[in-house]
Amino acid sequence: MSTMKDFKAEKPTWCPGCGDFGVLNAMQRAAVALGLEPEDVVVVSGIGCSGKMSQHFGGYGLHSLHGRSLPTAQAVKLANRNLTVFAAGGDGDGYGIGMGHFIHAIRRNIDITYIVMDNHIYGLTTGQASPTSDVGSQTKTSPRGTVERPIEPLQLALSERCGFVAQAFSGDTKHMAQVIERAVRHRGFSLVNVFSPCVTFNKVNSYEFYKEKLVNLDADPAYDCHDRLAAMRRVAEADNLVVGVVYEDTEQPAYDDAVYGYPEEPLAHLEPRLSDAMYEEILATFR
Amino acid sequence: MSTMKDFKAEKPTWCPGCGDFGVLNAMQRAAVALGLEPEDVVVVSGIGCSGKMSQHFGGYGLHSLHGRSLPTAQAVKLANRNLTVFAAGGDGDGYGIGMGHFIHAIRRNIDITYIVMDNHIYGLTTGQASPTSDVGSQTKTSPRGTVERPIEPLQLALSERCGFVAQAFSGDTKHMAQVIERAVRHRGFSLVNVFSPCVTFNKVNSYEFYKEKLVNLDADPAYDCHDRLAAMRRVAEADNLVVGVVYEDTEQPAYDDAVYGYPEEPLAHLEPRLSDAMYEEILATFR
Amino acid sequence: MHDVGWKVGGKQGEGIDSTGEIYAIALHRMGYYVFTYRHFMSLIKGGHTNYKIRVADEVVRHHGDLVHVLIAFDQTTIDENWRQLAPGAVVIYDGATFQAHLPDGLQAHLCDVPLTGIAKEAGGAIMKNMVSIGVTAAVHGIDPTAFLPVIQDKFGKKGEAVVQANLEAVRQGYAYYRSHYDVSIPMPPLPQQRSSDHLFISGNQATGFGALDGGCRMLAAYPITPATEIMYWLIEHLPKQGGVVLQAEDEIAAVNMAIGANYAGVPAMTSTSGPGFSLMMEALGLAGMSETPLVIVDVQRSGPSTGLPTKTEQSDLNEALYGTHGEIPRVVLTPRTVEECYRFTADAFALAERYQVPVIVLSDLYMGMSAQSIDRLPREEVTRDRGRRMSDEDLQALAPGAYVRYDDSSPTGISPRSIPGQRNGRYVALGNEHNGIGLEVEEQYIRVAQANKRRRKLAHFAHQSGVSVDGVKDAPFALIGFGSTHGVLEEARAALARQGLTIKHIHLSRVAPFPAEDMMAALAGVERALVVELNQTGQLADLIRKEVGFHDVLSNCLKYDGDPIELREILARAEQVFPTGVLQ
Amino acid sequence: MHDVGWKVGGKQGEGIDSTGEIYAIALHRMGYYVFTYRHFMSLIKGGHTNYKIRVADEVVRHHGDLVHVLIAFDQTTIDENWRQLAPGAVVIYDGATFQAHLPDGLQAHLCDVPLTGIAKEAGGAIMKNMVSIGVTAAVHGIDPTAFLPVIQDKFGKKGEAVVQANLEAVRQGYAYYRSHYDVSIPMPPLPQQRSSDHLFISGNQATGFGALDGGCRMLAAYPITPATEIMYWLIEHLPKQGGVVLQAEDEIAAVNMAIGANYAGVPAMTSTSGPGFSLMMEALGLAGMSETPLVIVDVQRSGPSTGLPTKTEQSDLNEALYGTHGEIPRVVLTPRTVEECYRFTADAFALAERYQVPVIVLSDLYMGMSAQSIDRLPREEVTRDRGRRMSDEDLQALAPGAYVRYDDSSPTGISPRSIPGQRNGRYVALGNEHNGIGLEVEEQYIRVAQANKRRRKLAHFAHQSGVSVDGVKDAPFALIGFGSTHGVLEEARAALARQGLTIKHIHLSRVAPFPAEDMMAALAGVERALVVELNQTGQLADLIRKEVGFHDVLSNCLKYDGDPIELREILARAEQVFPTGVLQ
Ligand SMILES: Cc1ncc(C[n+]2csc(CCOP(=O)(O)OP(=O)(O)O)c2C)c(N)n1
Ligand SMILES: Cc1ncc(C[n+]2csc(CCOP(=O)(O)OP(=O)(O)O)c2C)c(N)n1
Ligand code: SF4
Ligand code: SF4
Ligand SMILES: [Mg+2]
Ligand SMILES: [Mg+2]
Repeated sequence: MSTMKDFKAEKPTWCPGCGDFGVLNAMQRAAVALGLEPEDVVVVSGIGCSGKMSQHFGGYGLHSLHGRSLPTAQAVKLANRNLTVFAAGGDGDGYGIGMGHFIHAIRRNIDITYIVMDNHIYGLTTGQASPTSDVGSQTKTSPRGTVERPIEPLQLALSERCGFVAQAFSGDTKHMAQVIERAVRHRGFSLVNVFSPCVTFNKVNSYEFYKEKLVNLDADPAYDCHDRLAAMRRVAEADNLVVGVVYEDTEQPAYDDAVYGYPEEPLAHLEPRLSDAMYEEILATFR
Repeated sequence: MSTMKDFKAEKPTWCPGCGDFGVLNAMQRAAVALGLEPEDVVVVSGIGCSGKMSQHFGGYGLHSLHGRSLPTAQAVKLANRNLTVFAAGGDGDGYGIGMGHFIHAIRRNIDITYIVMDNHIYGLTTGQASPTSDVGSQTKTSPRGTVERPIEPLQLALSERCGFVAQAFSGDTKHMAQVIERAVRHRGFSLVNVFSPCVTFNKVNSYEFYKEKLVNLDADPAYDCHDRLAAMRRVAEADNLVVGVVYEDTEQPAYDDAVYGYPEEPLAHLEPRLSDAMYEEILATFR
Repeated sequence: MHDVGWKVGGKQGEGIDSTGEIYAIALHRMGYYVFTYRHFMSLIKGGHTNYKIRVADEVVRHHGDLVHVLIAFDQTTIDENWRQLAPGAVVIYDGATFQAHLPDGLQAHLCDVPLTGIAKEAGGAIMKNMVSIGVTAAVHGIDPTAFLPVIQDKFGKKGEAVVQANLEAVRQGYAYYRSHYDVSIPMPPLPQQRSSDHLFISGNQATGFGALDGGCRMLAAYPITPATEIMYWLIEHLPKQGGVVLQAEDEIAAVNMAIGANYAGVPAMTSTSGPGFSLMMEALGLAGMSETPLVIVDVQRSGPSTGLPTKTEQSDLNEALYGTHGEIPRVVLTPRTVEECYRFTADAFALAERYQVPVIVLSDLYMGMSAQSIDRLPREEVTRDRGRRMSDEDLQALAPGAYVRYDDSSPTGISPRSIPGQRNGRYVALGNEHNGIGLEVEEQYIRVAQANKRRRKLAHFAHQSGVSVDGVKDAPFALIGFGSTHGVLEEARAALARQGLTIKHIHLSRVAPFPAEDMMAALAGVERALVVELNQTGQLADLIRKEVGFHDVLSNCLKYDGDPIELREILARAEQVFPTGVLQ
Repeated sequence: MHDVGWKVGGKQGEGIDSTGEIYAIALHRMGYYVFTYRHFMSLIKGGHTNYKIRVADEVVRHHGDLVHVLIAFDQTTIDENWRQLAPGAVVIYDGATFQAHLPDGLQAHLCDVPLTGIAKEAGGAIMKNMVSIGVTAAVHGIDPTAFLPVIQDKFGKKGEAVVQANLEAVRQGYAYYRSHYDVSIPMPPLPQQRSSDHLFISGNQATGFGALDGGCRMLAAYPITPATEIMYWLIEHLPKQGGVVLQAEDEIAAVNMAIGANYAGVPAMTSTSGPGFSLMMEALGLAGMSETPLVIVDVQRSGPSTGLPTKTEQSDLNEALYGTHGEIPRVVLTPRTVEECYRFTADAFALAERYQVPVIVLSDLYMGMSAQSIDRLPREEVTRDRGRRMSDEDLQALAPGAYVRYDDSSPTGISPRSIPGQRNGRYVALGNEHNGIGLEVEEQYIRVAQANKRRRKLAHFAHQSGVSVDGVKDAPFALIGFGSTHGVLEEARAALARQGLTIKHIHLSRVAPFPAEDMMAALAGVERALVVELNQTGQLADLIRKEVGFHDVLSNCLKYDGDPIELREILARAEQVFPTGVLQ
């Protein structure tokens, strides 16, 4: 059985107090709770402070390009279905430059877990407006306040019938770990949007801000996380300030279960050799 | 006053019966109804059969890249607010490769009208699966049926609080013209998704298919197109098979109304010269 | 060699392609060598399209300049193609559809045949194509029953009645021509020896087949002409091998998917054409930096930008060589033939894994879409290598955490990979500069060590590709090309040699790593060389200048109108460049 | 020239930059010429960072190899920087924080100053930076009150108390050093003549300013180090001119936005660095094909891939020259100085509009982020041109619909543009091959005519950029470089000349269209040339080989560890390459 220690790598380089520490911790806890071996976990990250997750989590890592964690992660999973695959990145990475891949990853429904460290800011590039910045946010690229409406990650995911939609908060890593655990257990694409404060460049969306405002749906016995339209309404009414599993639908087949010819055994374990017989069979089609 | 003739260009090269003829016709009708001059209209298109719209509509045209009509069109509008700017393209163009720009164009809310000729197929490349293809669609790239869930353009737009969301059908160009007219009048980003049958490569989503199934919300006096959450529910319940104005919100400021320093006069009309006084003023900041 | 050119032309959507294909396959099965070329437009219906077949008694690598029989479904077909008519050519048209006219003084036989009328009688107007094949058979004196097997293949699943009706259409076309016209154009003699394989295959098919045989088990791609056929081929064949084809949302996703799969231990590639290739430039750098194997097939089309999507060109050479910011090691293969499309694509996977670099296979529309007869595929020549890998035992033998993925002390620069899932093999693959285990670092000495490691990998690159020299080894004159022009350049060399020129043909089947020594040797003693390439700026000539010089020796022969180059175009340019005294 | 090097180093987040900046601005305002260089890491807190200032009595174009005063906030600063210490240098550290040690035998003075202690007394620990400036002032004998104006500027809005406290911190630092140490390092003499302007400006600021002055009214960009500063600068200044800065969702959107705005008649650009530049390759082709003006500024950083995001390099040259599939005309400017950052960026808009082509300005992190003192900006040299346009009258004079946007009969290849909104000026701008009015066509002769038209446009390109030659015109030895290395290469040339070598310095401020004739002339008679560039493969040397040959003459001097090149590195390599007999 693996322990927290097994999922630790070098000391993280984030600023002291950064919300991403909490995310790392929750991922590690979830991995332990799931009984995973470090070598069976791949974290594919984009570029950003959050993108360093692939270096800080003690599994295999693929630190891809800005905005490209999702296509890369989907392929890793398809290549080896035995692996537990996380895609991880920031709000800019995932909902800015990576938006197209986000929607398409939901549609495709490959069994990976996507963790977005949503700090409403571009951290690594030292504080520009992000697609989740609230209207009026003052940042280095919006000294007079942003005018674009923020991205609504949960609503978008729900619209596309994402089979697992959840939100968590770096101020409560225990709860986040539970959410991530459920996300990993879900077969198909799962989204966990995390409010992960950037203590250096975003003084508004702080720990205090969230502590005051967040409502935990998991703690609400009246909340039914299987009603998609109700979920959309609830998220809208709460102005997106909820945590917990917002929606889960276990009926939709994951891509790997649905796609023709996909083998039981991990692709990565098959010797990619064409038999002579098969070669001849194909050759015959050219005669 | 311009007439239909003024908005005609060379003879379109679409296949006889292609739904895009209807879209062209409706756009031309709307332009006439709006009293536009051809030279004040710019159609920015992507690549696809639908992308030829910029060549077939008799205004200024910008036939951009596959998936890039939206960023290009937004800049055209910002460059000259006197112009009426259409972005136009296909489902692959707009919701496949162009998906990221789509969501961000909604957020940014620049005053353009986006017309998607949604034929559930890649037409110009002769019949591959498109992001709006229904699950199980058999195409050249999905001989055994697609497994991805289709894109939900209206739901996505509603999720992002798009200020004008509508759908139309090439089988009813008169209605489509009305919808487009309203879309153009709306200040801010407007989406008109059009069911525009590809008679050559999609035998399923045909004129007949839609004629049978579509419900016209504009004709439903009980339908309130100002209630966003209700709109989401209605679209979901009708399995997206509605036409008409699904949602309109006139309260949100368009980008050009909100962004700091943006001049009344079209940018394109200002002589881009820096006065000596201003030059000196700036120079002083470097001393 | 004996050869004959045949062409059918009409409007897009009229079944031109299938007519040509049926005829080509029939001839191929008779034992001929055929080379086909499809001319089509970037719109779905209407617009001129044609299908050219060159038939010969030995392998041909070019569609040929001349047309001996032209089936014209409209006047446009004549207008667009009369320049290629051989003296005495037969032009078939249907006088009930349009009144054909040829330019004054052109020596050709215009034969009016009621193609549609005959077709209707045989069972339906759409069979006019089959009628025209029958007419062709009559012109050439081919027994119409020779078409039965192909017709069976093509229409068999529609039922015996359809098969018979089509065969009847062929027969009637044959009979009509026989009874009304007596011009006949003899076919080449049937080839003496015929290879046991004798395959009819296009570059795109061969590329797909090569990928499959080379170990590719994932293709992630986005549709684009003229590369989509590779996708189709693999969609049909990969799942049977447990492999998967992913239609990505765009080319950026596609290439990153290919990287992800390779990282996870599955040979994977992406196939595309120019516009998609340009979108892959950032990811190309990631593969290079993270030392992840990657195969990209670029089936070039006419650029720039959207360009001429259904036309051919060799103008992505520069981007293949120099695309992406910063510097990475890369391999760029430029197959000369469909056989090399097969072998190089197969090899690409071995090379990508052996050197842990991106490998680009540069094909083009002309080679990709031209189906042709060949003798056999060189399966035994395929390089098979999964590269240096840590076995589970290797890893277990190390102290926990002691595995150094990017070990820069490796003399070859190549350090063995581990694959996710392997115990004690953890590391991070990344696009940032990094230390041995894949952590971001900025120390100058590590950066330099890692950059040198990456560069070192190709210092001793070895692969059966590079420079080929045909003709007189120490000739003072040379033709030079790369990729798909090999066939036509061989014909040009032969023609020039026949005219008395002492000439050789230098051809590149690989441009990176550049085979500089071999090129130097090939160019030694050459007084004048004509670099033939299908682009506007002479990218290959520039590459040679950069690598080995010879500025004063090289002249350009450029073609960039979208069509494949013709033999006579090369010869006309050769006449300007090589000493005219020699040529008469 | 007299100069002195100063450096402050510590952890990221400790205020190193602002310390350096305050000191630099103070010296600049005193009348000195300063050149600054920021060393920082791609993480937000922790990690070593430092700020180097070279102070001189005349314009300097390089941060200099040597450090005479080092303020070390930690031992890492000493470890990372001792190699640069000049003999007799003063190293200031705070013994209360760490016990500093220097390598054995190093000739330098370690001075323990209770920086934090003094700061606390003056009002707060964060003022240790100001204390260290005071100490520096003492080492150099600068009156501490000289810092008042800068302190006022920096802290004025926080109130007079804060200003006074900071000034006090400076004074106390000064006093402490004076009373405890007596090593002093003289400042260079104050420059005699001082320009009336005497500006302190970085390449990125100059680029922003140039854009504004050159007519740019829209910037669409996506944040990326080290280009984001251009965005910041224009966010501050564009709105005042009615212009707008769009933060795009990605670089693909950004560049397409710039194309859209230019099409609609507004000079627009995008600014980025390597990874973003790679994403723009497809759109680059669209601008080229549709003949839409476009300006792209690429502030190069260390690649490939994500590379070293906060380090410098000149390795995007190849992509700037050859990126995008197919072939387009393009202009690539490589400013040598901040003045040229300003002028070339301004000119880029004129050139883009005049030739209707994309113009790429290749800057780099070193030039972009190094603020420095210069005499003035060459405003009067800026090219101002809106290009050939159809006036409303021109268009009215034509028959309806008779305007031919892409008139291929134009002898210069340049055909006047219309702008949306103009009556009778309709056309379609597009990436497909097209006819005169912008409709897709595939006719070969139109394709060729249009391709030739596009190519012709740069045949008579004229711009004040290209090849500069300094030193002995007919020298047998040469240093060659491009872009930001001009300053250090001038110093190298001077040093080599002092050593007795007859040498010149050839420098490229434009690489496309390549100034081949001038380069030929500059290289004529050169026996050996050292091509100095900040990349691994020698991209500039390759370009020269390709364009003009001289394979045997050119040697490489390459640096690719992320740091700017030092004078001594060039000299060491020069010693290997140039006849050693001459050098002693
Ligand atoms: C193609 C590309 N464009 C831009 C960048 C520069 N860049 C690095 S991280 C980043 C944004 C980071 O913001 P976010 O994704 O929210 O992550 P955070 O740092 O806030 O965790 C940007 C723009 C890049 N590396 N690559
Ligand atoms: C970057 C890039 N990738 C691929 C293509 C090839 N391509 C042209 S149109 C098209 C899809 C067309 O589908 P859609 O957008 O639905 O338009 P339709 O033809 O159906 O109207 C594709 C994939 C391209 N031109 N550019
Ligand atoms: S800058 Fe913000 S997001 Fe980045 S490490 Fe620091 S606190 Fe975290
Ligand atoms: S292929 Fe389909 S979408 Fe394209 S023109 Fe024909 S009918 Fe229309
Ligand atoms: Mg963020
Ligand atoms: Mg479509």
